[in-house]
Amino acid sequence: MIDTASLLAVLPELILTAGGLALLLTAAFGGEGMARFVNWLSVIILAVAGVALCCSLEHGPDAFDGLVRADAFSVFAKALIYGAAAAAILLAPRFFAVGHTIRAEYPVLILFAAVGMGMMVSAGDMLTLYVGLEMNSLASYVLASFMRQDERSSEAGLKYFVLGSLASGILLYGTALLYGFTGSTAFDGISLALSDGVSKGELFGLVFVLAGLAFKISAVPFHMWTPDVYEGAPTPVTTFFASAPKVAAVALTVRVAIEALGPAGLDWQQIVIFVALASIIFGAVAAIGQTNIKRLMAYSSINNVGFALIGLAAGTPAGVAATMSYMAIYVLMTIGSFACILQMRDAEGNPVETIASLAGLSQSRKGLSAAFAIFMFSMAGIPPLFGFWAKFLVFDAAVAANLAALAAIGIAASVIGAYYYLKIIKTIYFDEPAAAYEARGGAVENMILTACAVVIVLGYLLNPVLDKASAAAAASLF
Amino acid sequence: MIGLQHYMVVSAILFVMGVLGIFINRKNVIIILMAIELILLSVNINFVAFSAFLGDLVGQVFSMFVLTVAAGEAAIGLAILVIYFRGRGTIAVDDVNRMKG
Amino acid sequence: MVDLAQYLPILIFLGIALLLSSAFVFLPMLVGRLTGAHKPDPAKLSEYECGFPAFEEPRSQFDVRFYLVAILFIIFDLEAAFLYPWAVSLDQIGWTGWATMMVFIAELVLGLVYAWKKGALEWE
Amino acid sequence: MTAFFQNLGLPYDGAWLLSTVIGILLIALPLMLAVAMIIYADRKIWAAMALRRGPNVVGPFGLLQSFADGAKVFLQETIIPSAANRTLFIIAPIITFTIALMAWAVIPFQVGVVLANINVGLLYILAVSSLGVYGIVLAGWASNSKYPFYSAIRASAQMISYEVSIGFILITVVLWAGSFNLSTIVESQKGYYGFLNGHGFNPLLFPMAIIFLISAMAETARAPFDLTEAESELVAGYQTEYSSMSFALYWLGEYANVLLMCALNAILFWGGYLPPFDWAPLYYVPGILWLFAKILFFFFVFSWVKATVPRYRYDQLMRLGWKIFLPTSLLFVFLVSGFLMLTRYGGAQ
Amino acid sequence: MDGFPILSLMMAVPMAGAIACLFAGAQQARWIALLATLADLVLGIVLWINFDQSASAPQWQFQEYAPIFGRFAWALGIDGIALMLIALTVFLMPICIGASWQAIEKRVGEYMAAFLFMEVLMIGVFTAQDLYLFYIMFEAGLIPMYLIIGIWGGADRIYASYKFFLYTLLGSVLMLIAMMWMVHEAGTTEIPALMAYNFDPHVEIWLWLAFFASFAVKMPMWPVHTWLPDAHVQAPTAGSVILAGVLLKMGGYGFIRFSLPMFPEASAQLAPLVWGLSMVAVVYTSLVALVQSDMKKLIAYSSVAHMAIVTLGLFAFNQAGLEGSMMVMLGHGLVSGALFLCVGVIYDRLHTREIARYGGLAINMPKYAVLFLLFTMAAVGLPGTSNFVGEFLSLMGVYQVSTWAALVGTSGIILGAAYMLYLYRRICYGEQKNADAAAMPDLSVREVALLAPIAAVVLWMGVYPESFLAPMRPAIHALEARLASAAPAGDSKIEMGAPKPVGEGAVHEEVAAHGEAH
Repeated sequence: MIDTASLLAVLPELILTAGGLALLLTAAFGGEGMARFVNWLSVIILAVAGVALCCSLEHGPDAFDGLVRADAFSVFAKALIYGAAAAAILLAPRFFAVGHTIRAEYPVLILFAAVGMGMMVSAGDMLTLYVGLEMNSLASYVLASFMRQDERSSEAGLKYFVLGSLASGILLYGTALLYGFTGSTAFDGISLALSDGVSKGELFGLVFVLAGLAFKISAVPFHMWTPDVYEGAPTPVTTFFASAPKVAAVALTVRVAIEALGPAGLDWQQIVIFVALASIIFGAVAAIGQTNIKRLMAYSSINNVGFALIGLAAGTPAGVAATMSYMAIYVLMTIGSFACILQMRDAEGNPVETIASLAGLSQSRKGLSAAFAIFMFSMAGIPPLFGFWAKFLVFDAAVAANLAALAAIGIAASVIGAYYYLKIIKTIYFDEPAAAYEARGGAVENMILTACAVVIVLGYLLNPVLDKASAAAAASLF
Repeated sequence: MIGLQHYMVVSAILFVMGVLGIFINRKNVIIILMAIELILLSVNINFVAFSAFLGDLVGQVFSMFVLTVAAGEAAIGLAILVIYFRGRGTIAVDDVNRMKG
Repeated sequence: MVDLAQYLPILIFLGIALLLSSAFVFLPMLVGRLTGAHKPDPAKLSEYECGFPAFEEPRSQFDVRFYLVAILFIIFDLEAAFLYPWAVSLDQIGWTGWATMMVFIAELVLGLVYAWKKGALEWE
Repeated sequence: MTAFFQNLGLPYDGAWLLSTVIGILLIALPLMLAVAMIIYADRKIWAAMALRRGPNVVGPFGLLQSFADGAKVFLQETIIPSAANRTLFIIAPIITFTIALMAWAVIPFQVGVVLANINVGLLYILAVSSLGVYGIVLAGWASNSKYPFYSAIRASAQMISYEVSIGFILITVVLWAGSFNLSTIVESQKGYYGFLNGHGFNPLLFPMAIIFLISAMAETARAPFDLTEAESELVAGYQTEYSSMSFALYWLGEYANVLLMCALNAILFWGGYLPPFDWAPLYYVPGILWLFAKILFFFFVFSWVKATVPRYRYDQLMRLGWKIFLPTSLLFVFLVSGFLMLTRYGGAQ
Repeated sequence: MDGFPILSLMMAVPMAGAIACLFAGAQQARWIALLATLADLVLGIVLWINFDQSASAPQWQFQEYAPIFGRFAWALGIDGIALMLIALTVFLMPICIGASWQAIEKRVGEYMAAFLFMEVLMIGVFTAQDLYLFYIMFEAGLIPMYLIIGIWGGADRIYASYKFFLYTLLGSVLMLIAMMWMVHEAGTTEIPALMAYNFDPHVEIWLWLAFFASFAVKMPMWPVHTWLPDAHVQAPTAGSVILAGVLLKMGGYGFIRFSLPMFPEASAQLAPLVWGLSMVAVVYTSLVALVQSDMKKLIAYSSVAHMAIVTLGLFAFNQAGLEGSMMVMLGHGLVSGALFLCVGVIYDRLHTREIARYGGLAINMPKYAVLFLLFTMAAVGLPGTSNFVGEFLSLMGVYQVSTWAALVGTSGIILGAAYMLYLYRRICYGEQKNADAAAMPDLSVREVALLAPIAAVVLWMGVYPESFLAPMRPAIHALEARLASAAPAGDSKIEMGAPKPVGEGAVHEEVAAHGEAH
């Protein structure tokens, strides 16, 4: 039933939806001149929605008869998602200004995607899950092909669309099977039905659901869309893809695995372990030969998802908390990295994407290079940068759950990953300068980049807060 | 009498056809769009069949949502396909290869 | 559970209608051959044109606005699909149900306004 | 009727089957006959408006003209253009005609006289008539010729554009009737103001009735919306490449659809088989006659409009559909449901 | 000194210097770096003076604790072993800065910052009292070293930097998993507590191997030593000094601090493995060193050989071996650092490390020849120099356990003498076959100022080692007591001449046991 408490529990989504629609009309009536204004407004809307999360938490955890969960877990994930979405919006104008393709629809689409992601992470039922997922996906497909004149962008959109739809189809098929054999689409109901043994049909459903989710988080072996989409999409969109939807999809996977499929833990644990290791190893190995930095980031994201999944493989509250912390730190690193990538411009100010064009950057842009190096070392998981702590947490959880062998293999594979991050640092610091670089970066980019870098360097001081938040988030699932 | 298994088998066949349609088809992207619809259709058959046999309405409601989303998806897919076609002048699957690696 | 037997006459109707229309298509062909009216020649079998061979591929690119119409149709037709069950159960779902659907319609109207403002509905 | 055959000694299943088949034939054959006759009527009315005579050679007053035309096309050679997509080319008219017939399965001719009294009759009609687009698109595509192709594209765009507003119009009716069953809808129209039968007399639904009538013309691509075969531009539209009976099937299908739309107008807004006035003596006249009368009246309107209104431009057509009918019908969904909530269901809360 | 966070201060000073250097000009950066390292040297001396060396002193001193990191804490504290290594670090750092004064011309600020950051981390490694804090400091050293080799290194620097980074990283990540397991098992991250914890012997082996993977690479032990020659050859002089002088000691420190006390049983069981590898290393790398034509590579291989002596001594499980190993580490830190400086001196002049390009330097560079000779002798282990004490003690410890190992170790020293003297002969003696080399000026004041202090300390250590051994003794005793149960029997059948226990030995043990309870 619809009651006030339920509505207040989804207040962030309501704010985003209303704001998005209002901005859509503003964009339509105001024309292209409003683009920057709409940009800023949408960031403000995201901020307001972020504040509304408190209200949402107060009226949770169950809303709309359990269709929606407004618990600590969803609030944690949403905070990350909104932050990442805001960053993706802020980083965009300077990029689109080059091709004069700046349009007010960009932030609006991101707002709608954020609504979808919010629904994903607070889904309490396969139905809300699906609707949220699709809402996010549909907006994302459009975002991927946002630069209509650019062939790569439209191709990215097409690929993303086809494989994304396939993923949804697989997920749905699994959902249908689960529904058929458990008699429910609610997470609680499914969990209840699974608790007295897992039948073959249920197992099939489970595998399909997990495969569909693996597509969405771009885990091996369902990762093939990622590199092309990341490369082809406009860079701010890639920033977005690599951060917010990743958090949403991982959080969703965690919630489904724990809340709905919890009793079948032994069955999915093997799958998750396989997927995690495969992602780590494949992501790392395939990244080595890349020359395009966005493509490299795509493989890096595959690799990172593998690490995040190790926390899930542990299947314990600590593991879930670790996964969420991992995503928080990962988002910071990713946004920081992309804030750097967005500054890669030749002397005329045109964006460049090859890693080779970074050569000798350290001699012309000291600060940028330092930030780049910080993010890359952090991604590689080298202490004392915060990225190490992310890996530490998931492996710690795995070890605590008696998966020391998994942790050992995973962490050994992380060394392969370190190699290609080092390659970027090498190009920036060791190589001789190749081409002239744009002298200065954008103010907003620099601000975001600096903020991320500071957190990455001093992140350990945030540990108590992060631990508390992620532990609370994880506790709400068990 | 037609039992649940029959529906499931039909649905499974459609699903497999859809997936194969996406991966084996090397001709035309439109066919891929159709294959996607086929997958969603197979899902709907499952949902409705289960719903009927469970005597539970949720499955049918779900299939309504699936239908809607499928339509939205088709709309966006078409739109993307159109801009892709305008840029490249072809919608052959083999030509979707600007990026490799 | 709906009694599917209600639909049986429709199935039979479908069969008969198919039979009938197929007969209408194939019988004249047969008759044509029997009466000798069937005398195809290349000119007759070429596609219709104004006296000279076609300049271009007949299935050439056509206006993108047709796609727009198709896309808009899908969206609004599905909106209607949601309205049907709502319309017949309005007596049971009360003001909440009514308000929910009105919000839904309002959102789609916003979409329409957007499309209108963006010129998707303009044909010239 | 089943009972009648059972009395003749048939088992129930056989009796049911036989009666159903007879029922179907009772719909389909007279329908084809009716189509032949209204083509004649159409031409006559049109001619009369233009102060011409119309067909007057074959039979008395030219009454047999349609049959003569039928015989002619039946004996014609069937030409399948060499460039055409053969299978689709043949299938397309079959689809069109089959669908045109099938919609009639759920039309109630009188109290209890309906082939399949399904509870979602209106949805069925909507679904089946949506399929009509296939016949046209396939014809245009399979012909592999410029004019049919353009025509088919135009026709489908036109049909789906108006289908949208038709969908919403139907919802207003369904809201009022509370059912999809066409018989129930008809029954629900009894006794407006104590003596009128028909939703059309309802001020909230009357505008919908008008829009529905116009949309019906556009949906069936009748003049003034016959852009699909605007002769000056597109020769004969999507049927350009067709000949013989395949060509005739399109004509038959088209007129069957026109009749269907007339019937729907009558059933949805003007009381169907009910007499126009809720006055007991009028009920002695069989309902089927009332229905036929109404259908014929609307057909006359169709012909009248065809004879008098100039053809729309394509952009005007689209504008009418998307910018006027769609918002208006949406508005009326809001008004009607709101009104019903206030008056009929509001107290239930 | 109670309560004064001198250890944090020792880390804060170079940290502040590093940040300042990043924003400073070239000349300013040099001075900032020098001042920061000198300040740290002063702090180090203060630390040593205030270190309680009395018998009753607690094992851990200067402890600081601040639980600001959630899962782990900012916990610092030192014992004698750490004190010595810290002293080595702060002593070598100003020398490194001085050595880079003119050699480094590009990106001076960043270079100095990297070195100062390095110093922070090295001190952090030796002072960390928290397992994870230790790991972070231990690993973080990769970043500045990678940059130092990669940016300011020689021609083949990129390959070397990768190899250095990935080898060391691979080694230590496995250790991290073991650490996690230990923390979950013991429920604490504090190193002193873990040193006293008895792990399940079955698991101990695995944990030991994981730690071994890290320390063996860092040390480096044969056969995972191959990164070292590359890194040394390509690194700038100061980088080599710090690499050989301090970074390699982290491996030895790791064995002393973790492998031995935390897993005594496993250490005993796997000691043959260590021994085997070490014996191979001593002989093999010495032979390899003998045929090198590149000076730095030669010294690098000699480092591997010396480190093998360290591991031999450590896994002898007795006081002599442990003390000897520590002394070898300290001595080698000084001597190899000095040798790299000596190489740097002539490299700065002729820009080649080819031994064949030099000759007869004693003629035109007499001061250089003298100092170089001193360090060569020290490397060989001549009595009176630092290395003699260490090598003698550790081989004595080894001898108590295995005569054969002692024999092999000793042969390594003989080979060491061979390649070092051969090197010296080729460079300083003989005819001046190369005009450029003959024209090189003798040591400048700056260079003398760099080498002389090291020479002094080398001699001091050789003549009066007790000042270095005394602070370490309580810690060594404690370690020996911890290892006592697992120590191997030994085959040397020593009846007489066993090292006489120091007078207060018994008391020491008691104190050590007491100290462990902390």
